[in-house]
Formats: sequence, C-alpha cells, structure tokens
Amino acid sequence: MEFLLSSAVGLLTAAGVYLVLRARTWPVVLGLALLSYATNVFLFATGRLVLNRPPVISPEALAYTDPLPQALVLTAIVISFAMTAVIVVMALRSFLESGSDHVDGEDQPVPAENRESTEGRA
Amino acid sequence: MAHVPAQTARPPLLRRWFPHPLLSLALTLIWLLLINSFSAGGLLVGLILGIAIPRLTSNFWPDRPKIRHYGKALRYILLVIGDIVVANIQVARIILFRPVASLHTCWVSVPLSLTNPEAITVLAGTITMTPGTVSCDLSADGRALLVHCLDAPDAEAAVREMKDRYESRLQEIFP
Amino acid sequence: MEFINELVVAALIVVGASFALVGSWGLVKLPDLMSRLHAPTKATTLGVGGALVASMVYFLALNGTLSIHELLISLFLFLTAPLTAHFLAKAWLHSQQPKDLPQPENRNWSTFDAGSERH
Amino acid sequence: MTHWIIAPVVLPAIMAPILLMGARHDMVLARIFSIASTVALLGIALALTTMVSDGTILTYALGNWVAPFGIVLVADRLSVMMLVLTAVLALAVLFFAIDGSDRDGRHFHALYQFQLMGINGAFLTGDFFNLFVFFEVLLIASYGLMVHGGGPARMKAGVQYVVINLVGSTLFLIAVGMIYSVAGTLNMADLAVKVPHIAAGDQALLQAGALLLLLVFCIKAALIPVHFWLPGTYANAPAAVAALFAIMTKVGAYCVIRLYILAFGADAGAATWLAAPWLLPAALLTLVLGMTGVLAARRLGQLAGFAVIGSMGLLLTSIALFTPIALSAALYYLLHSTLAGAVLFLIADLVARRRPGHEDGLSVAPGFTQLKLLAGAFFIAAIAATGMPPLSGFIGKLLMLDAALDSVHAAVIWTLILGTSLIAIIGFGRAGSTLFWKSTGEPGSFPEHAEKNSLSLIAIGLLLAGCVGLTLFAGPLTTYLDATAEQIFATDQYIEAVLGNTVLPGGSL
Amino acid sequence: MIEYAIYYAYVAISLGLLLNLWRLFKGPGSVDRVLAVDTMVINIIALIIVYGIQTGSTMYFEAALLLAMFGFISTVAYCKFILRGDVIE
Amino acid sequence: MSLALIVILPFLGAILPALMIRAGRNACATSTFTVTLLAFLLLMTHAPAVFRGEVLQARWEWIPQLGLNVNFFLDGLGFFFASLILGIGLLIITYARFYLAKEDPMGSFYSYLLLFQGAMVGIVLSDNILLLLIFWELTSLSSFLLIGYWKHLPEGRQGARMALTVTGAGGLSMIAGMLILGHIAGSYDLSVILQHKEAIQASPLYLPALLLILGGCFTKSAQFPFHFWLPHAMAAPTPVSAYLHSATMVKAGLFLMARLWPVLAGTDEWFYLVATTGLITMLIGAWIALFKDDLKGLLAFSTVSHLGLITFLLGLGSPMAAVAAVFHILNHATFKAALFMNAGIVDHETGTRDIRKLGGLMTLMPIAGTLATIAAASMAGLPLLNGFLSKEMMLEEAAHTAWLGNDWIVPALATLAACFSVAYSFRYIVHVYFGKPAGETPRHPHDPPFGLWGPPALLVVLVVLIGLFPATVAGPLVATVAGAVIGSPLPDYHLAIWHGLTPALGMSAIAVAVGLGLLAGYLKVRKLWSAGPHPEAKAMFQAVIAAAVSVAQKITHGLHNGSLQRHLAFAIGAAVVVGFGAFAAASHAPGQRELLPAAPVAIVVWLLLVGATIALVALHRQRLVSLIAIGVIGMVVSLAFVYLSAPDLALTQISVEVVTVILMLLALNFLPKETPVESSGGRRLRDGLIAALAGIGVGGAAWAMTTRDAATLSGYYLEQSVPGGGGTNVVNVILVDFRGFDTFGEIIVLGIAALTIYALLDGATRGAVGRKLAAWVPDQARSADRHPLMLVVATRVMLPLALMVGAFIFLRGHNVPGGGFIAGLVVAIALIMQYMASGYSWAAQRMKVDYHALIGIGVLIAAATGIVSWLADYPFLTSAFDHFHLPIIGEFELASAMAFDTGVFLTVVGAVMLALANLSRIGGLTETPVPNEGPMEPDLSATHPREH
Ligand code: NA
Ligand code: NA
Repeated sequence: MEFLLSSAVGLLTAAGVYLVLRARTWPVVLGLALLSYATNVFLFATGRLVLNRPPVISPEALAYTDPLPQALVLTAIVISFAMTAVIVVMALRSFLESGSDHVDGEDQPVPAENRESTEGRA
Repeated sequence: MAHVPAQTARPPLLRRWFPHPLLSLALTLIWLLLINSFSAGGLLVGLILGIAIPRLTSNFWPDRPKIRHYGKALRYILLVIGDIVVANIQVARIILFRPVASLHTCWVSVPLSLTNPEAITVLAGTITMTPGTVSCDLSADGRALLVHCLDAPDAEAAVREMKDRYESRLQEIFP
Repeated sequence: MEFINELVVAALIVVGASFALVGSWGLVKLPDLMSRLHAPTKATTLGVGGALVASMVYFLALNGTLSIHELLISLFLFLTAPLTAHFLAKAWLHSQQPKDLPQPENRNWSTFDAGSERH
Repeated sequence: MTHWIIAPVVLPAIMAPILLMGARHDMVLARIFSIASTVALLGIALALTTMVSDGTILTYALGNWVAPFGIVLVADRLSVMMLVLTAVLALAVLFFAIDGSDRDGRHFHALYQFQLMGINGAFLTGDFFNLFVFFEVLLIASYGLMVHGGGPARMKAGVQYVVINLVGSTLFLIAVGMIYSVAGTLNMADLAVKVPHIAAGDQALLQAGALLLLLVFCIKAALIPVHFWLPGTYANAPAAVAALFAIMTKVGAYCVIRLYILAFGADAGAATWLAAPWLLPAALLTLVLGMTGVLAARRLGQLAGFAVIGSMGLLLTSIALFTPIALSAALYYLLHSTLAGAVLFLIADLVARRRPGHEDGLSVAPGFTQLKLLAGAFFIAAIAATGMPPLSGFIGKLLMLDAALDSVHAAVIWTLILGTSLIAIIGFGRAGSTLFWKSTGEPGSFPEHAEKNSLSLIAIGLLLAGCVGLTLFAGPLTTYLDATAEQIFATDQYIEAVLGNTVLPGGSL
Repeated sequence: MIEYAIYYAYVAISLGLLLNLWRLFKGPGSVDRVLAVDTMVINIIALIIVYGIQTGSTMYFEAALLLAMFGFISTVAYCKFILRGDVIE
Repeated sequence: MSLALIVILPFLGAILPALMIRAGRNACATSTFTVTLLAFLLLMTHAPAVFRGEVLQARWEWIPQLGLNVNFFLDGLGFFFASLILGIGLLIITYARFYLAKEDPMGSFYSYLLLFQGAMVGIVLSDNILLLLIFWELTSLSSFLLIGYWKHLPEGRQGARMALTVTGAGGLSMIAGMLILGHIAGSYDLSVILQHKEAIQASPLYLPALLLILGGCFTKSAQFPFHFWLPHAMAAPTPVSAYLHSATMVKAGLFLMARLWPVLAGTDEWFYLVATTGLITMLIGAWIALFKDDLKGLLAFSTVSHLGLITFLLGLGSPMAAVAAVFHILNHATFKAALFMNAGIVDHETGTRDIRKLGGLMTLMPIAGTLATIAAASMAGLPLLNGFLSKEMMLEEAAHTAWLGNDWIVPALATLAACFSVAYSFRYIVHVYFGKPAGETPRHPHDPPFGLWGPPALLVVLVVLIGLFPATVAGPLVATVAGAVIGSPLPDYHLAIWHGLTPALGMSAIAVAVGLGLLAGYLKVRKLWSAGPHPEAKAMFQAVIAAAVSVAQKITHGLHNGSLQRHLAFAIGAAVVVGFGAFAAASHAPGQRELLPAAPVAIVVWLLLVGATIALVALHRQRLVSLIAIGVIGMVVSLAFVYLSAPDLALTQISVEVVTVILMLLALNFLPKETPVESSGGRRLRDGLIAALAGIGVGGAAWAMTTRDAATLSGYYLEQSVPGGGGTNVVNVILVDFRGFDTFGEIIVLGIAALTIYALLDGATRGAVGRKLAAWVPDQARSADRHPLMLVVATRVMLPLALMVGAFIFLRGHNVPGGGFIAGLVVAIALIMQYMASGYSWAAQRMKVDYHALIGIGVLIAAATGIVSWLADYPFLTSAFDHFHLPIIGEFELASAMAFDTGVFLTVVGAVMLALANLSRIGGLTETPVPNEGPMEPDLSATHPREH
C-alpha cells in the first residue's frame, strides 16, 4: 500500500511538474492542480497509512489514525483551492488583456530610439 | 436569503410560509433519512429546516405544481420502478449477448400532450429510465420529445407505448 | 434468519456489482455514443441501487442499526440519471449535428432551434 | 495575560471586513479607516516594543491550548521589531496609495489590511504550519494587490508571480510534511527540542525537509536561483504595492533567521548549522547578480527591483554567517534596505507618471515638473541604496563588513560586497544622470497638467526620513539589535518561554 | 458469504472502472469522455457503499452522497460547456 | 564643540544658498561666503593653540558597537588643510560669483560647494577613520554634483560619472583598508591608531591594508594609473576645478598619506609603492601636460604631475622629504589655484580655452597676464617664487634616493619631470600671453572685473611672499604641519632661497634649460608626441564601462528573459538539487514500519489514478479533455482518502473538485480550447527529466516517510477532543478549536481570493478589456438551448434538497465528518446549480445577497468568537461548550466552536459565490443582456398560456 501511495504521489508530482513547465497558462494551471493533489496526499501520508480507523471518537473504535495531518491537509486543500481559483481568473484576465496566454514571453524592450546613446553608456 | 421580486404581489401568509407544503414534508423526511435515526430533537430540527428551506428558496420555484391524484402518482412511481428493473435486465442482455450489428437503433419523435413543465420532465425522465429508450431533446415549442431507441424494430409501436404507458398516466396526475 | 439476511445482502451486492460491470462493459462495447448512453444510465443505476439496498438491509438486519440514508443517494441518482443522459444526448446532438433526426411538427429540437434564442 | 500580542493580526483582520462591508463604496471613509488601522498597528507595535525591550519573550497560546499542541504566538525583540518596521512602511506607503492609485481597482484597502494581517501573523507565529497559513494569507493578498489596476504587462507579471509562489507553497507543504513525519511536531520551539534527538536514520528526511523549507524562504527572499519572480513583479506592480513588497522579501529572511538558528542552529545535533553551507554561496551570488542587474537595467523600476535582489543577497550573506554580531548587522541592514528599497519604487513611479511615452525607461525625455525635487529624492535614495555615506546603507555595510572579518570567507565576502557596491554606484549614477540630467531640452507636454502629488511626496519624504533616522540613531539601534541578536542565539530562552509550562508526553503514538 | 460477495463486487466494480478508464482514453469525443467519467462516478459510489458494508461503518456515506450530487453537477457543467461554451449565462 | 561646529557649519549652511537665491545672486554668494568665513574664523581661533603644538579634541559617541564615533581632533596637519580648504574656499566663492553666468542656477552651485567644503573639513578633522571614510565618500558625492553641474553638457555628465566611479571605487577600497587597519590597531580612532606603528607594520594584514588604503589615496589624488579621471573632471565650471581639482579634493589622498605616514611609512613596501607611483605620475603628468591645448587640461595634467611629486616625497619616507611634501602642498595650492582662476578668466574673456587659438593677450589684459606669468613661473620652479623652494627640496631628496640599488634613476627621472614642468609652464605664459594671436577669439578680451582677478592676485602675492621670505611667511606653519605629519622631532632643515651649490640646483638649472629648449622646439617635440601612441583614457574608460554594462545586460537579460518556464525550471531544479543533495549528505536508514498489504481494489484505484494522470498529460492539449481528466484524478484522490480513514478529507476534496471544474469551465469559455505544440523535443526532454527527478524525489520521500514509525502529538488531540473540545470528530475539533487559528487564516485566504477574483473581473468589465469582451465572438458554435427545461425543473427540486444536505453536514461536523467548510461548499454548489439552470440574471435577481457582506460577516463572526474569549481573559479563540437538556428534545450540545464554524460557513458561501457569480457575469457582457423572466419555458408560455 505504501508503495502504491508513494508511487502515485511521485507520478502526480512528475506530471504536475511537466505540465507546469509548459508554455501556456492552461497546462500550467493543470500542473499546479496536480501538484496540489500530490502535496495534499503527501502531507496526508505524514500520518502514515491506516485503514478504517477514522479519527472520530467512538466507544467501539480500538485505535485511530493521526488526525493532525488530516486537519492540515484540509487547510491545505482549501488554500490550494483558493489559489487555483485566483490563478485561473488571473490567467483569464491576462489573456483578455493581451490576447495571448503565453507565459514564455520576452521582456518588452525599450524602443530603439529611446535607448541610451553611446555617451550614455559611460 | 432571498427577496421576493418586487413585481409579484405578496402571496397570502400561509402560502408565504409554506410555498411547497409537500416539499416541506419531504424535506423533513429527508432530514430524518440523513440523520439516520429518529428522535424528537431530530424531528424538530427537520421541521424547522423543512419549513425554512422552501421559504428561502421559494423565489426559485415561484409556481407550485398541482398534483391531482396522489394515489395515482404513487402507483406511477411503483410502475416506473418495476419498469426500471426490467429495463436494466433488458439492456444488460443486449449488452452482453447481442451482436452490435443486430441492434435496431433509431430516433423517434414523441408528440406531447403534456404542457406542464414538471410533467414533461417526469415523462422524459421516465422514458430514459425505462427499457431501451433515452429522451434526448425537447422541441423548441415543447410539443415533442426526441427519443433514441437502442433496439426498436418498430418505431411507431415504441412511440405508442411511451404515450400510453406513461404520458396518459401523467396527464391524470398533473392538471 | 441470519442466513437469509446474509443471502439477501450477498445477492444484492452481487447483482448490483454485476450491473455496474455490465454497464461499463456496454460503454466499451457499444459502437456509438447514443447506444452507449443506454448502458450506464440503466445498468449503473441499478448497480448502485443494489449496493445501496444491500447496505440498508445489512445495517438493519445484521448490524442492528437502522440505516435508511442510503435511500437519499438512490433518490439523487434516480433524479439525476435521466438528466445526465438528456444532457449528454444534447451535447452529442450539438457536437455531431446528426442528419437523420425525425423533425417535430412546428419548431425544431431546442438544441438546434435558433428561433428559441430570445434576442 | 496580555492580548496585545494578537492585536497586530486581529485588528487588520477585523478592519478588512469592515472596509469590505461598510466602506466599500466610500473611498474617503475607506482611506480614513485604512489609515486609522495602520496608525493603530504602529501604536500597538511600539507598545509591544516597550514590553519586550527588557528581554521578555511574550507568548500567547491560542484557544488556551498549550504549545506544542495548540498554536502559539511569540513576541520577542525580533518579531516586534519586524512589526514596527511593517507598520512604518505600511503607513508611508499608504500615503502614497491614497494619493489616487487606490482608486485604480477594487478593494485596495481591504486587501492592504489583509496583507498586513498576513505579514504580522508570519512574524508572530511560533508554529510552522501556522506560518504556512500566514504565508498564504500574505501571498494571496499580495496577488490581489499586485494586479490592482490591471493592464497587460501587469497581468502577465502577476501570473508569473502567482505561479512561482504556488510552486513555493507546494514545496512548503512538502517540506513541512517531511519535517513533521520525523519530528512529529509543528511547533518551532518543540522542533528545536526534538531535532537534536532525531535518530540517525531519520536525519536524511529531516534535513532534506529543512533545506527544502529553506528554499521556500529563499523564494520569498529572492535568492538565486529562485529570485526570478522579483524583477518582473516589482517592476510591474503598482508602485505602492511594490514598495510594500519590500517587506515581503524580509519575511523570507525573517523565517531563515528564526528557524535556522532556533531549530537547526548550534545545538541541532547532526543538523547543526544546517543552512549555512547552502545559504552563503547563494547569497553571495545573489548579491553579484542583483547588482549586475542594477547596471543592466533599462528602466528605473527594474533597477530598483535588482537593487532589492542585491540587497537581499547582502542581507542573507550576513545572516548566513550565523554569528550574533553578523546577525545584528544584518538586522540593521534589513531595516535600512526595506525603507530604501521601498522609496525607490515610489520615486520611479512619480518619474514614470511625468514622462508619458518614456515612463521610467532610462532614456532621454523632455524635462518635467518637480524634476529637481525628484532628482534630489532619487539622489538621497540612491545614496542609501548603494550604501554610500552618510546614510544608513553605509552604516549597515560597515557593520556587515566588520562582522564578516571573523569569517573564514572574509576575503571573498569583502571583495564581493565592495565590488558590487561599485557596480551599484555606476548603475545608479548612470540612471540618475540619464533621468535627471539629460533631457531633450523642450519642456514636456506633461507639466501643465502635472499633479503636485503632495501625499506621494510626503510618503517619499517619510521613508527617506526613516533612512536618516536609522543613521542618526544608529547607536541606540545597534544596542537594541545586539540584544536582539543575542536573544535569538539564546535559543533556550525562546524554548523556555514557549514550552516552559508544558509537560511533554513522551514517546510516539 | 457476504465477504465473498464483497470480493466479487470489488472485482466487478474495479473491472468496470478500468473499462471506464479505457473509454476515457479512447474518447473519441468529449461527450464520450464525459460519459465515461459520469459512469466512473457511479461505479465509485458503488465501491464506497460496498466498502461501507465491509467495514460496517457509516462514516463514508456522506462521501457517496456528495459524489452523487456533485458528479451530476459536473457532468451537467461539462455538457453545458459543450453546448453553449458558457456554463452559467 | 567648536571643532565640530567648523565641520557642521558648511553642512548647515548648505541650505542657505538654496534659500537665499530667491533674494538674489549677491545675497546667495554673500551667505555662502559668510558661512565659510565664520568657519574659517572659528578655525583661526584655534591657531595659537595649534602653533603651540597642542592637539584639540572633541568626541561624541555615535555607534560605539562599531567603533564609529564622532571624534574630531585638530593638530597642525588638520589645521593646515582646514585653512587651505576654507581659505581658498573664500576666494573661490568670491570668484564664482562673477564667473557664473546668469542662467546658471547659482543656489544649487553654492549648496553643493558648501557640502563639499564640509566634507573636506570633515576629512581633515576626523579622529575616527570610519568617520573620515564617511566624509571621504561625501567628497566623491558632492564633487559628482559639482562636476556634473552643467548637466546639459555631455562632458559634464560623463566627467562626473567617471570621477564618481574612480573615486568611488577608491573609496570602497579605502573602506576595506581602514577596517583592516582599525582591526589591527584595535580601534578606529586615529589618535589610537597612530600609536600602533609596530603592531601595524608587523601584522600580516599590513600589506593588504596598505594596498587598499593606497587604492583610495591614489584614486582620489589622481595617481597613475588612476589619473585619467581628473582631466575629464575639468568639464566642471572653473571655480570647481580650481577648488576641488587643484587645492582641496585631490589633496585628500595626500592628506591621508600624510596623516597615516607615522604608522604606514618607513617600510620597503611603502617606499616602492608610494614613491614609485609618485615618480611615474610626476613624469607622465608633466609630459602629457606639455601637449594639452586646453588651458584647463594643461593645468589638470600639471596638477597630476605635482600630486605625483608630493606623493613621491611622502613615499620616500624620510622626515626631510615629509617636510618638503608639506611645503609643496602649500605652494602648489597657491600657484595652482591662481592659475586655474586665470584660466577661467581667459575662458571668460575670450570665450575659448584652446591655446592654439590664443596668443598675445598680455597687451589686452595686462593684469591677468602678469598674475599668470608669476604663478606659472612659480609652477616652473623659477627662483624667488615659492614653487622653486619646494621643488628644490624635492630634487635634493631625489638626488639621494636609490631605487632597487640604482642611485641615478630617481634623480634622472625627477629632473626629466622638472624639464617638462618648466616647458609646459612656459608654454602657458608664452603661447597665451605673448606672441601674436593665432586668430580671432569668440569674444574680445580685456581685463576682468576685480571680483575675478582679486582672488588670484591674493594668491600670487602669497606666491611671491613665500618665495622671498619662506622662513618668515611659511616657516612656522611648515614646522607645525611637518611636526604633525612626522609625529617625532623635526629634522634639521631651513627654508631659504639659497642653499649653496647643491646637486638640486644643478638639476634645476638643467630643467630650466631643457624646458626652454623643449618649448623652443615645440613643434618638433609635438610631432614626436603625435607619432607615439596615446591611450585615450576617456575612450578606454568608456569602453570598459560599456563592456561591463554589456556583460551585465547579457547576463541579466539573458537570465531574466521573462519566461515563466525558465523561472520554474530553475526553481524546481533547485528544489531537486537541494532535496537530493541534502538527502544524500545526511544519514538515512530504511524504515522498519510494518507495511499495509495492497488490496486488489487499491491496486485498481491506483491504476485509475495512473491512467487518468497519463491521460491528462497525453491529452492536455485538448483543454476540455484535460479538465475531465483532472476531475477523475480528484475523484480518485478523494476515494483514496475514504479508503485511508479520512472521511473529512474525502468530502472536502469532492466538493472542492466540482467548484474548481465549474470555475475552470467558466474561464475556458474565453480561453483557447486547444494548446498548440510549441516546445521543442529537447525542451520536452529537459522538462521530462526535471519532472521525473522531482517525482522520484517526492515519491521517494513519501516512501521513506510512510515506511517508518511516526512520532506524533496526536495522542493529545485524541484524548482531549471530547473533554476539551466537546466534539468526537477530532479533525473538526482540531480545525475549529485546537488549531482554529489556522482555520481563521484559511477562511481569510478564501475571502481574499474571492475579493481578488472580484477585482480582477470587475476590472475586466471596463476599459479596453471591457470593449474586447463586448466584441467577443465565441470560438465554438453554440447550441440554441440556453436553459434546458428539464434542468430547470430538476433544479427546483434539487436546490432545497441540496440545502438540506448542507445544513445536515454543517450541524453534524463537530462529531462526525462534515463541518462549516464542506457545508458552505455544498450550499454554494447548490446555488451555482441554480445559476447554471436558470441563468445568471434570473437567479441573481432572485437572490439579492451581497456576497461581499457575506464574506465580511463570516470573517467577523469568526473573529468575534475569538474575541469573546477576551472578556473572560482567555486567549483568542478559546472555546466553550456545554450540554443542555430540554424536555422532549432531549440532550443537546452547544459549543462556541459552532459559532466559529458558522463564520467559516458564511465566508465559504460568500467567497465561492462571489467568485463564480462574477465569473459568470462577465460571460453576460459578451452579449446583449436579456432579462429572462421565465427561464423555464422559453416558448411554452407563448403556445400554452400558464394557468398560474
Ligand atoms: Na428508457
Ligand atoms: Na479552544
């Protein structure tokens, strides 16, 4: 089980990283989403893997899984959701502004006529 | 949460508090289903929610659909459940045992007598849930239903069955 | 009695699971989307339905606890399954624009009827 | 018990929703609320300063749950100093913003208050997951502020800024997970207690986690090679926001100071001084690259951005020496570079507004109104930023050079600090003479419609006065900072203050 | 007996899920893929219910309930997107 | 106190001219003059004490930790320099009043001048080398302003930048040297340092310190090879050249060498570094001066040469040489300042400084001509003038100096330099004032007003007086100053015109003769000069700077090309390196934890995840498909949470998933629907490699972590959850109680996200973007059916149902999986479904909720729950709960955490709705809005009138 989880986390990370490195906002956003799955599961796994022992106190239960990582992951899920929402809308607005969803751009160079003349270089 | 649109006249008090009495009842029941137990406290909360939620959402369901015969409605539900079981078995058989080439798939247009939107919806749903048919679209004027049949050698018969078995019953239930 | 209960539960589970599998198989086997649409909307509904009823019986009879909230899921599924199919069909109609559709009397199917655009 | 510790977090957290609800449609009201809140924050920070100036470490157990189980806030000299710095900067920048740019988009003041809340929380918290939460608060508020007003270039830069930081947040969580998985705690003081006893077989996980966390802080602190977000972000953000962001890089530096002395410092067993070998080369490289960028910049805003990178390199160089004296010097420089960095962006913006078609490009353009005033302000700011005498930059540099003398790497550090100073001088000299001395002769089209921007000039004046103040009161300040540095290195005091009355249950689950 | 039934169910539903995955890969159209995912949701609900029976826990019921609700909503959203581009208009 | 006042006065006074300029140019100049005069007089009040050999001190603490204190002291050397600075300053101020043109901004000129003056006085009076450094750099800064005073002239700007660069670099070198020096001596106070000669010279750090300090001195005093900036600084107005570049600033380096002479001089290192540099500079400066056609250029190189001369003397390290150095400093200041002012007069009167265009001015401006002749003769070293005396002393010292065992090379070179010196001095006289004019000058010259010739005349008087009566006029001063420099008893010397037939006299004679010869054959010599290579310092400097800038730009713009991909590749690459590096560097042992068996269903779920992930990467260019795949992954992850005992996480993940999908669909409407293939194969390979390494790293860490036993605090939470937190769902109790502060931050994050989204979208409705949106044409065919009837009907039923579920999940959260956050999402999704079914405007019309306010109220409620604890003097967010009993209803629990959770709930609903509603609102901008009253039956109402 541990191997399944670890390899899944690894795969999600790898896929996320690969997509994040693409040249358009959309795959980047997808990559970020994958990365947030990966980290959430990773963080969750810090409580180790336990079957059928949810951290809900009950007289019958013999043992519980570590509740703290779950609480942390919950916070992390919410935050990454908020972040995803913002980046999606930001990507949208950026696309609307510039008409392009490229993220592999060049700096806009200063127009040639405004450049420093030779003496300005000293 | 919701405000009554200004253009509509204020409905009577009872109507305002219980825009959908049946819904309120259903919600209270659903609450009991949800909490998976029965207690006085639970019932109270269920009642409060059952009253509050329809009231809060009444703007989104402005007109109360009238149901003429509750008994017929119940019978209709039972009929449909039975048909669903049959449908599943039929379709399962088709999927498992019939070669694809032997299927008589076809489109049919089912002219509608029903006008009530709720009724049309129920009919469309029923058609989809029962043997070999999926209701795919409504005509723009709401007078016909486009249905896809998975295996209907006789399209006319299929249309007739739909109208007789379901639509006529629904016409009795909905005014 | 317990055996009967177990038998019922087991049977329901087996039947439900079988339907689930058949539905998914139909999804693979059937040749076009409209045909495929028939498979999951039915088979899987009954599949899940079977499992849900099994769960209710199980908790009621074998566990001694009344578990009726499964009904709610059934309700949801029964309410939504036709809608899902309806929408998938409309989406398919819109994206494929099939030519062999029967025409309704006055207006076209709403997916195509530009006249229904109210502006 | 004093509840003042949490006030720097709660006050803006309440003020922002009030701004959201009450003052959303009334800019005047919003400005008044925003300023009042920021002034109050300054007052609270100063009050806290008096409380901790005798060396007391105040703690605050949220929800009355003892550390390490609950979240604890810690106010010591360092955190309180950061609060004061934040408030001062925020107040000055707010003056600039209410000169009109707060109208460019929605919710400026609410976002601003949330931003302050996040920053203050990050400085106060003693729990590193809570630190993550506050990081996110300050980041997301910064996203909103960064794109305030919009425009293609700004949006594009904004997307980059957000994406980089999202990757950083991801890394943060992974690092926290790795540390938690072997240390089993989220409390910094508790971590400091546990790190020395971590089994040898678990060290790799622990140290990898800790160093990845360091990398996250370095992203915030704009250290090479994770500094790339900064120039574009700062150059394209609204000026007031870029100026406020001067404190954001310091949040990264603060976290490095806090965690890598407390938990991975002198008594960390196998992880002793974990950060040093990684941090120092990166910091020095950052210093060089930052100042190189100053020389290469084509716009004033860009120049200011690279100057900030360079100053972060310098700051972290001194931090990376991990000695009390170097830390004290670094803290002085931290105060200085925050104010000096911020003012550059404000000046760049006023210049840009007066040179339509040229903006802040380092190109020859017609003269403009208030040229002399802005030239003077730039000259002073440049003196501060390049570390020329007599302003605080020089003193900070002297302090750091002096502190680095004991290092085995003194020669390299000195050479780079002094060499990059020269590059900075050349860069700033070029920029200033092009912008303020050269002009095409004909008066610009702008002067007639020029605003006086009195409030903006006040903001610039306040920040420059801050630099002067740092210079004049360098004596008492260094005394305070020496004490601060000593307190940070006396990790026992911190641990005692946080965990003093907690009986730790032994063993693992 | 129930144990065996549950194992059977796991195998059957899992197979079903893998078939859904195949359809997801294969497509060919977006609608096919939406259908595949929709079916997957329903299979997963079944899986959760069976798991609940196996563990004798009602803890997972809400997960199934929400999946049922939200699976529907996302399917509708995908379809609405294919139909109109604008999911909410 | 008054010592400090001398330093501070010019600084304080610097404001005056800037203010007084409004009262006129005279007022401006007068105020400047007065300030300087005041400082000068203050200084003079100390003269008796200084001449008595006393050392005055004034000390204030500034930064004691650093050893940087405001300590001043006044001894002979300081007094001498301060007098020069302030005395010549008075003359310059007067001169400048008449020199500056009407359009020159005089206020700032005098302000800069006073700043400079203050800095210079500061240097010479500092008793703390760090303080001295501050003043040192201030001279660089103020001279930058002065040189660049005529900012419209490119030469001015370039000269200023060059001077700043060179002296700035020197200053930095000096900082290092001084810090080392202070480190060796254990104090930064000069008076202390001067006591530690042995310790300093014995220290291994002596040579580095010496090199670094000399770096500062040589650049400031324009010593070879740093001399090139000085001539270019001549772009400054002449008063500036006269003041800074002959009398004061360039002497700062000399001052410092003299100041530190007692502790640094006397070693071989000192001799070979300083004396050699001085000698070379003296020679080269004089040689180049001979061929400068610009009057000020000639004087500038002459200054370089004389500075070299003095440096040479100081470098010799003998007391006698030191005396000579001091004497020459005084003499040079007098004649050179006079000559600079004279050059200014010529420029002012004729409109040119080009020697080739000048000639025969003696007849036109006899006063100026006479003054120039005397001063230049002194510069040439003709007897009866002060220049002669100190030059003789220099030659005398040179005659006795051996260099690497060779005892003729130094005298020879010194003599040669003297020859050139004579030649260019006479050239100044002959080619300007005698002979016939080479052509028409731009202006017709005549003697200037007294204001311009008075100051140089005063200096020329001194030239003559000292030359005639050296012992009387300069004797006491030289003795006092030299005493201060040497720090030990003075050598036996006397200042006199006649020392007998010494070697020096012979060398002088040769110099005069050869010099005159050179001038006579000037044209031939000049040809020789022209034939040789002339490294043009300015061009070289500019080339170096340009190269530096170009390299900097290549590095900077090459690295920072604005590509997000590159930034991310670096960041992730760094994480990979740091992660693996740190892992490899530390000890690691495989975990011992007993592993969970992998159930077949788990394997299938894993396969689903892997399959969906691969599908996503493979199909990511089809954006809708990628979104579908993401949905699957999210679902599988929530399934994993279910399986691994985390029901709360599963619920949250499922809910978040839907909202995310809807949000992305809304955005995708406007975005391109396909991602083109852009990156090259190599790029993809690189990215794949980074991705694989990152995946292996994180996956490996997960493996390492999950396979070892845990250390955790969870026992406490499990124990305390019910008794301390009043809830059985420990995760929820942690969220709203143990770590409620995290949640507080978390909802704020969500709220801010919504505000940001709102601001972003609101901004998109206006301006250019708004127009773009209005003109937007959908890039895909749209179906006619906006609001399918079946959905509308179904939603009517589902909305109340979903709200019920929301309420359910909210109320139970504290004890079983659920809670405010998930409930908020459920409710929001239910509402969104309503929007989806009936359209934005229809739904919005019926739901007049201010989502901003909802967020605000939510946060405020959460905060208020926290603050209420203050009333009982408990910390923020301290919870309280109790169990109550009511008839019929039975026992129930009320907890303050519920109020907190309500805040969470409201914020979540508000935030999600604000974001989604606004996102859908901009969709509405793209078409003419139609208020859809009855979204349910588009045309039914027409065909079938409704009964209601
Ligand atoms: Na059917
Ligand atoms: Na509490």
